[in-house]
Amino acid sequence: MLNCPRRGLVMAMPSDIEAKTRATTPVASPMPDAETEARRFIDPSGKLLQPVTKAWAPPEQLERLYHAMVLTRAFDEKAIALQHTGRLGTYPSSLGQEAVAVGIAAGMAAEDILLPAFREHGAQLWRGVAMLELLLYWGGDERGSDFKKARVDFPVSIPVAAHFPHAAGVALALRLKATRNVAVCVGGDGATSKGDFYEAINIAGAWKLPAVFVVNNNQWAISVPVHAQTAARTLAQKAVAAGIEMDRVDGNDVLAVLDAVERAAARARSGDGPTLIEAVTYRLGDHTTSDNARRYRSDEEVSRHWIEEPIARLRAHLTNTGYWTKEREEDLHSQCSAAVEEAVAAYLATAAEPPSAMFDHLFATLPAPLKRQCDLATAEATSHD
Amino acid sequence: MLNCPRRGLVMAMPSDIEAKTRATTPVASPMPDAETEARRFIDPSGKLLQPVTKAWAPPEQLERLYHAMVLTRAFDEKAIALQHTGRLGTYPSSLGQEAVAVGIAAGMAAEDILLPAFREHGAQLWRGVAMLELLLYWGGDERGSDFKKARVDFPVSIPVAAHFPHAAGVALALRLKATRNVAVCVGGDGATSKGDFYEAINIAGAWKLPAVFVVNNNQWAISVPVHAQTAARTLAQKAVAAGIEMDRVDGNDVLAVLDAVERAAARARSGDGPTLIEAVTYRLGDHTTSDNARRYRSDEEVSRHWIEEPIARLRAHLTNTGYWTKEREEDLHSQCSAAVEEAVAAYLATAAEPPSAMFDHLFATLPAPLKRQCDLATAEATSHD
Amino acid sequence: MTEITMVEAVNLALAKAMAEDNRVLVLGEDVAADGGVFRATVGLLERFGSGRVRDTPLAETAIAGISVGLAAQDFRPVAEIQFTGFIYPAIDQLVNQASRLRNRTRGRLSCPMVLRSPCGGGIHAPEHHSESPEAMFAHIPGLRVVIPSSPRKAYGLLLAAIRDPDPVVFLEPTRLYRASKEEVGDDGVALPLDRCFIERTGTDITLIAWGAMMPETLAAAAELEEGGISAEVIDVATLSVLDDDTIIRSVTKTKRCLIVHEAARNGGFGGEIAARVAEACFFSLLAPVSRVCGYDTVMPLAKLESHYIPSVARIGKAARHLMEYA
Amino acid sequence: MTEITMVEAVNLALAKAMAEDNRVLVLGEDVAADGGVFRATVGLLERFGSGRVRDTPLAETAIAGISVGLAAQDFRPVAEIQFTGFIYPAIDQLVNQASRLRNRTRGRLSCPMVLRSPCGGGIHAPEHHSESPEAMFAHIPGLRVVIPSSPRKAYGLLLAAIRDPDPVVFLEPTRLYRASKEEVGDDGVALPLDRCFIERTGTDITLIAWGAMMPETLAAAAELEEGGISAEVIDVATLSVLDDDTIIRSVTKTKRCLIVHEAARNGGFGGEIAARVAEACFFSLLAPVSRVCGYDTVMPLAKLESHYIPSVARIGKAARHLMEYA
Ligand SMILES: Cc1ncc(C[n+]2csc(CCOP(=O)(O)OP(=O)(O)O)c2C)c(N)n1
Ligand SMILES: Cc1ncc(C[n+]2csc(CCOP(=O)(O)OP(=O)(O)O)c2C)c(N)n1
Ligand SMILES: [Mg+2]
Ligand SMILES: [Mg+2]
Repeated sequence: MLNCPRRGLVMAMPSDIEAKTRATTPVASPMPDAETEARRFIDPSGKLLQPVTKAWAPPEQLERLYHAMVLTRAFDEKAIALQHTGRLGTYPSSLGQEAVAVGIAAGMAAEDILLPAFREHGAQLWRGVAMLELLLYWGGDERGSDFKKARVDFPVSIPVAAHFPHAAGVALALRLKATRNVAVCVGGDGATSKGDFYEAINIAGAWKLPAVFVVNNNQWAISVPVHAQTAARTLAQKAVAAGIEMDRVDGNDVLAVLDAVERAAARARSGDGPTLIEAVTYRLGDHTTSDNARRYRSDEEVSRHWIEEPIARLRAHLTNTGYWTKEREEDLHSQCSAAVEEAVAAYLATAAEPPSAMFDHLFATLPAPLKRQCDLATAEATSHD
Repeated sequence: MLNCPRRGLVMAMPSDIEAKTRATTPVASPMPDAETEARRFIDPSGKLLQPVTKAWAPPEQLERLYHAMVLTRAFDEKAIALQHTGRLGTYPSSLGQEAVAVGIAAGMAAEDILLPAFREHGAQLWRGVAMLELLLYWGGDERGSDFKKARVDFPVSIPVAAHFPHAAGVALALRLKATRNVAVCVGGDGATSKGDFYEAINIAGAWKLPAVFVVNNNQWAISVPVHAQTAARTLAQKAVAAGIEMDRVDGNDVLAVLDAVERAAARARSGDGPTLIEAVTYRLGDHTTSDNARRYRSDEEVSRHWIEEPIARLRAHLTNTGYWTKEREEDLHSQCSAAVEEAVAAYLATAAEPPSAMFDHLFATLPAPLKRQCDLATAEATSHD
Repeated sequence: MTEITMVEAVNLALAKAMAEDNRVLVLGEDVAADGGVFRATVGLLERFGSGRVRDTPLAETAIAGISVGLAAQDFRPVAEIQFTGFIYPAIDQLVNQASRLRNRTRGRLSCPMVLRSPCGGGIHAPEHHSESPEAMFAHIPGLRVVIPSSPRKAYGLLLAAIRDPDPVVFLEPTRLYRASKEEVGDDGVALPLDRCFIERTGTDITLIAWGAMMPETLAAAAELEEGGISAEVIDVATLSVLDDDTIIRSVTKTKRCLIVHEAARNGGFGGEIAARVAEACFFSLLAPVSRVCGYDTVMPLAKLESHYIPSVARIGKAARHLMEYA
Repeated sequence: MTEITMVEAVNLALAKAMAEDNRVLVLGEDVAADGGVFRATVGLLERFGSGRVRDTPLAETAIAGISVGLAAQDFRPVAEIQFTGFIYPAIDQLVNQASRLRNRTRGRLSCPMVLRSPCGGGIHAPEHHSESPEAMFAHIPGLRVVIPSSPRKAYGLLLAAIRDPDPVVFLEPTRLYRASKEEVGDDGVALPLDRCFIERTGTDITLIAWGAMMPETLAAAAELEEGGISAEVIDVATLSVLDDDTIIRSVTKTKRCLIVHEAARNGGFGGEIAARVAEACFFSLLAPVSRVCGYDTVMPLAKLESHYIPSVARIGKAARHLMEYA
């Protein structure tokens, strides 16, 4: 068929062309396998694979990261215990994902703004949110979102991905104020299926906003595994739709996460626009205290992922370098549990707000008709208590 | 700095690593320039660049496509005139985009299902929607969406991108019914910024649904140019986020559009999942009859794009091959305007429905309380008319 | 017949509907392998297969939109929105698409879909998990809004909703999911969607409520009876299209009317009912039509939610106040 | 002072607000280069630059969400949703985010944003371009809902909305955009958001309306006067938070009340007002509180819309009917 030159200007035969077209039609996941691999600094055995940046190389710095992850895990454990004994509401543990949360916060400047989902306790703690505040929030008290530090960080976003547009708005604000600060927004793998996620990264790209979007790919959205969320081979490649930078890192490696956030933030600060970072990790615990993950995944799968978990890994590294000792480890644990216990005591000693608090912050100034309802609520509470 | 082997296991220096990382960090638009070029069969001068598939190669077949485009343009012109004289509502002309609409419909099987936006008059006409129906709809009469043919095609979607999830649902239905039919959904470049667009293509990908999504990239969404919609270099690459196939064609070349749709539909039929097709064209007219495009774009830009327009191009090709003559051209035009005039006459002779029609199709069976309102509406109309 | 909870009744109705009509599909987040975060869909995947029971990606707009597409193709999708706090991204599909498809195509296409969603507060759930937005849906012409208040109602009304040829939003109060058990015969008998249910007859006052406020309202009626006040209690059940005949007949008889709902008072559906009753019963009423509702503020987190949700005491007090008239 | 149309008054207020406070930003589809599809934002780009006047990509959820982010950072975004028919994807941001940000952070963050949107029918617009969903917004605690009915109201209320420290949905009836002109002094004086306006005093009946129904309602009042009936006419203007004091005072005086709105009757905001009036004026009312509204069906396309929208005749007839009582 190759010798069929009569058809006008046709230089190649249909079958050829078809083959060519197939070859030049870009395929779904344009990234070669090498590139879909997540970047890492420390492997699961604690082996360092790449040099750490100057700022983070000193063991004291690594210890800070380690401390933050251990504290996060201690807090998580206690929160679950409180929930089981009826003293806290439904709680989403971050077990196994401490490196994502801590890495994000450690990669940010203090003046940057964090817009977390609901599983970034470690990031919030690093940013200065008090454990007491976290307990109040998850215990059902709005005062838990009135952070005494991190005053302009966003509260957690329970509605999945709804805060991604906020991050674009915050980033635009930071730009308009001529600061060099960035907005850092975190969502789960499930969040990457939601329209507001895409709308936000697309606008951030169109406007080259100083925003960093991080996906905590813990491979599950409650019972739905990430491969059922999307046919995309990676979540990082969602960035292609928005024409923004992407990065994909080992989310069990706190150094990899913080490095990615630092790089992305630096790009954003210098006007080079937003980045979507995928941090690949695993949700070792149930989705929340209301969930029973055994209904939909095997113990074997979970065990397999324990090998990769971020705390043991950094401990191994610190131990390998000779810096870390059993003694220090024990000290750290008692320090963390003391801090947690102190917060828990303060939490349990905190009385609920009066019913009138339902109205205190509805508007800057409560309109008269609502003032009447507020008085009614107070009266009802007194008459029936 | 390369000779600094002390740092544990580090094999390369920071600067190296940084360079490497930069190199392996996938960039925003992964497609080489060659691939961002749109595929075409016929160039603006009418020159054939690739052989046409057997089914479409006969000149009679090309004439069908040509006829459909000419008819669409004739219809458009008349509709605008009717609007200008107060006999039609706001109307979105498809001037310059006839190849997208006709190509889509011609690339579909009759049993496939079309879910159009609001600028695919040419596709609807090809599918059997009557010009009278189009006029009724754009004239403000719901009967215009009660197609006598194309009974299961969707009506136009005025809300941008809201019909993309419908296409996923229709495609799932076609799959569940064990048919080999596909859902073909069309949106504009503006539609690619909206969350429901992404949610739909992502789910269609995750479920490998028999759906074909076509973006009519006419480069403007009212006054917003496509480069302000997104930082993505192409709209085709939005597919990467969903992990689905993509294609990018010259939307002024009806053969390219139909070829892309045929290929995508074939993949979908054989279970290989959805495709996102970007058809690159240009909106030669105002956004609608309510718009004045001179407020936001230059005449020069518009003139420049007239060179590329689809009808002249196919005519040039047909003329070049000797098939088409001035006589045939004139015949075709009188044939088209006669058809349009006939439809217009029928439209103008159609009386509005009675007020009770507001209730006739609200529910399968009108609930009693609403029956009372319906009677009231009828009574009001009689008493005040 | 064994006694079952309301969430079990939902499950029973889903299974029945799927067994009797293979066009019925179940979709939503975590409805398949997990069986739903409240276990409403447990066992359906095993019984009906992954073609008909489908976990969706996390995308509420699409869940509603896909259902429209399926329904237009003659399937009977029953989609779940995991909590009503996450239903708002689906409103566009409900207003502009689902509720209008039949009308805008003059009957050529239709939209027999059900959107189920657990609603309301009182279970100490996290933020955004305690919403009562039924009034928003009731204002959408072409959409039915149904809220069951017991296992039997859940079973019969859900069957009716699924069989209905038009779109239905079906809100299931989480507080009632496991609050009590009732015998429910799996007989496939639907309850009507065109009428309110008189749960208790009385002569002095009509108490009107729905969903999760039914237990409190019935408890208040029992208390009132002890005080010598005979309250008729109506479970609205189908808010839209509203059967105001039953309501108006009752108030015409009792001459007093109190409406109870958990949603914020301002713009709540109680206002609509009050307006209709006050107009239709103008000459019968001995006392103003009154409402006990959530306050016009954001539903508080767990620590204060009991102060927000109308209590038996508040209902009783309001009813007794109305008895002081004439 | 020259006479200007309502859409010109909107433009004037936007310019004034931007000139007096550089935190005020304007964003939306086609608001910059094009000056808005109704020309409401014309000239702002030239005057205030592309930093403060911004065309957004076509994404309503994000338009609302970005505004929340900007507002939390102390900007004063005034976002446009091109038609109210496309506002539904923004409802999630309004309910779950904008209206709650201050409350859920106990005042730490707040959300001083305005979402403007052209609403209502009567201009023979295409499908989905004639929506009146104000009742949905009025039911959201923490959100103010404002609808102007004249150039002067548009100017003063929009200024107030922009200066307000909390979120406001500002619905502009397209039918009024160019319906009439009025002298509007560009004096920067805002109108209050906490009260209804008495447009005409009367003694026999109170007619209550807002937005695009004001001209019809005032025309009906004029007609009634010819028939010897003195109607007081109230322009609600701010639906939420509702100034029911003004309404109740009026009805206590006139003893009759008719509410007029274009939105569907069932679950419309007229029900809320009727419920409040019927309760508060129980002993004054000589006739039932009545409503003239859109029907409980989908807003029809252009050919039938005049049958849907309440007419002067329907309003007059209903008012005269109420006069027959007592
Ligand atoms: C919009 C929305 N829909 C549904 C839910 C209920 N829900 C809470 S968390 C969750 C899964 C989230 O998965 P992912 O984004 O991966 O985050 P992860 O829980 O794994 O951290 C769901 C469905 C929600 N919170 N918000
Ligand atoms: C959700 C939504 N937002 C806004 C509008 C108003 N509007 C109508 S068409 C249009 C631009 C659409 O641009 P595009 O998708 O490129 O399609 P085109 O008009 O170019 O065919 C806009 C903003 C709408 N119809 N739907
Ligand atoms: Mg996850
Ligand atoms: Mg376009």
